[in-house]
Amino acid sequence: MSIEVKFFASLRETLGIESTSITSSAGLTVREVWDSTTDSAAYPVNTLCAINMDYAHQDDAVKDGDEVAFFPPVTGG
Amino acid sequence: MSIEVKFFASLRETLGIESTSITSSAGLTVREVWDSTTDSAAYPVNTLCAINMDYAHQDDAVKDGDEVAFFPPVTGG
Amino acid sequence: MVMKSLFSRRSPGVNMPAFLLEHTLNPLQELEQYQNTHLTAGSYGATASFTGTMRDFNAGDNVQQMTLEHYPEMTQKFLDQLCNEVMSKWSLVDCLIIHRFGTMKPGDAIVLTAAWSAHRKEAFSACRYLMEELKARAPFWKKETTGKGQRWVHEAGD
Amino acid sequence: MVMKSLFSRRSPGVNMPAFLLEHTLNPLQELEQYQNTHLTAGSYGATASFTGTMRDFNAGDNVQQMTLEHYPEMTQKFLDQLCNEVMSKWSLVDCLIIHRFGTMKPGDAIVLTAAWSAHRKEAFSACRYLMEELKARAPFWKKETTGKGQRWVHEAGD
Repeated sequence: MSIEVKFFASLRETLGIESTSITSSAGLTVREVWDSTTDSAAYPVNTLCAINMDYAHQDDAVKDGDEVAFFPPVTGG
Repeated sequence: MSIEVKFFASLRETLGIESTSITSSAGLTVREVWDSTTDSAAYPVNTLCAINMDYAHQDDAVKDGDEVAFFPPVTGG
Repeated sequence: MVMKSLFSRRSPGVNMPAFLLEHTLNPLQELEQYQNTHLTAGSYGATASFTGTMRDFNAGDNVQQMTLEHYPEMTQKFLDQLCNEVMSKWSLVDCLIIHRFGTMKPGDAIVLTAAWSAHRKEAFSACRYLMEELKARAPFWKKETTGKGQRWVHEAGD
Repeated sequence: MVMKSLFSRRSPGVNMPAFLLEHTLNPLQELEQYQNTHLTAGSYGATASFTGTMRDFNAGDNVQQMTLEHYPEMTQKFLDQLCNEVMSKWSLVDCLIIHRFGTMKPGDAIVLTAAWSAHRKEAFSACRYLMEELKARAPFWKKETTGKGQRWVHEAGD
């Protein structure tokens, strides 16, 4: 399966990745997507994640074609 | 002493008095001002009163030169 | 401009920002005008405002017109004290009340309240408190004209 | 007019009244414009609105500039869902969110929220809820430029 992965704000800068994609023959969780795309970098406390533009949890399963995103706590408004 | 007395809204219409003044040689309470100016008309429940543009109570004492006002519950905003 | 004359009545530090207005109230224009002339950009982070507008329907009847009676000196004094109260109760940069009186039609703005502060909590709380106090205690009385004639409104609305 | 193009993007009944905006936000003008084009005078009695403005001071430092990053598709989806949520949670005539992104200066408006209803309670509550949810959950990230350089803001402000 093929997964689109995006990083935002300080995570994007720290990791030096804005977006990437991965393919995998096995099922993956969100956290496994992180590990695959960041070379298993430490997962900062408070990191938020989304699947297809909805908030998700680290251990949620990802499907083929999903877009997964990682970002720090939000600071809008 | 001389007291200026005003009535507002439905009270003004019911009593047919907009403003009047009374003189008295004795000390008066707000309620006694009402009685003097309305020929002792019934004092409607919920009637509000003010002395010199501040909310007051029926049994508050009135001084020479005060302005006393009576009005129904407020409905602004 | 109506608003320039309205706000020029305020001497800074003397009068409170509470205005009684007989002619048409354009709440957002007056809010912007007040903000441009009395507030410093960058000095506040939060602006909460509320506009009360005359509806064309009340208590089951179409309302064609409304007259808002007030007690001019007491009403002004009440609004001034209310501004003083919110300015001391919350940490605000400024606040504003503009209230109509006289005759108005459905769709006309009746009242504007606003509060400016560094953070949103104070602005929201103060703006709402202004309205709650106005509704509960400000000396105004509404008389509506419906198809059935004129009637005094007996209870402060929600 | 900027605002006409902004609001014309909304197809009634299809899109929710939530707008992301890269250029300057004139909150009160946009609020008035939206109200004039989407609301019917006399149909609502209460309008509550809130504007969040960039301050020139944060966390002990003068702030010269701020860049607001967002996740365009998710941010729009979040705002749309938030409008849906408040419209179903309270009895409202309408609501509005306009949120900036990109680079802004002190004094610039960042966000506008508004709610229209028959009575003030619903308008105040919904307007405040929109802001609380935006602050807590909307995908935006602030990066400030101060005299000391650039820094990410790590916590949602008050």
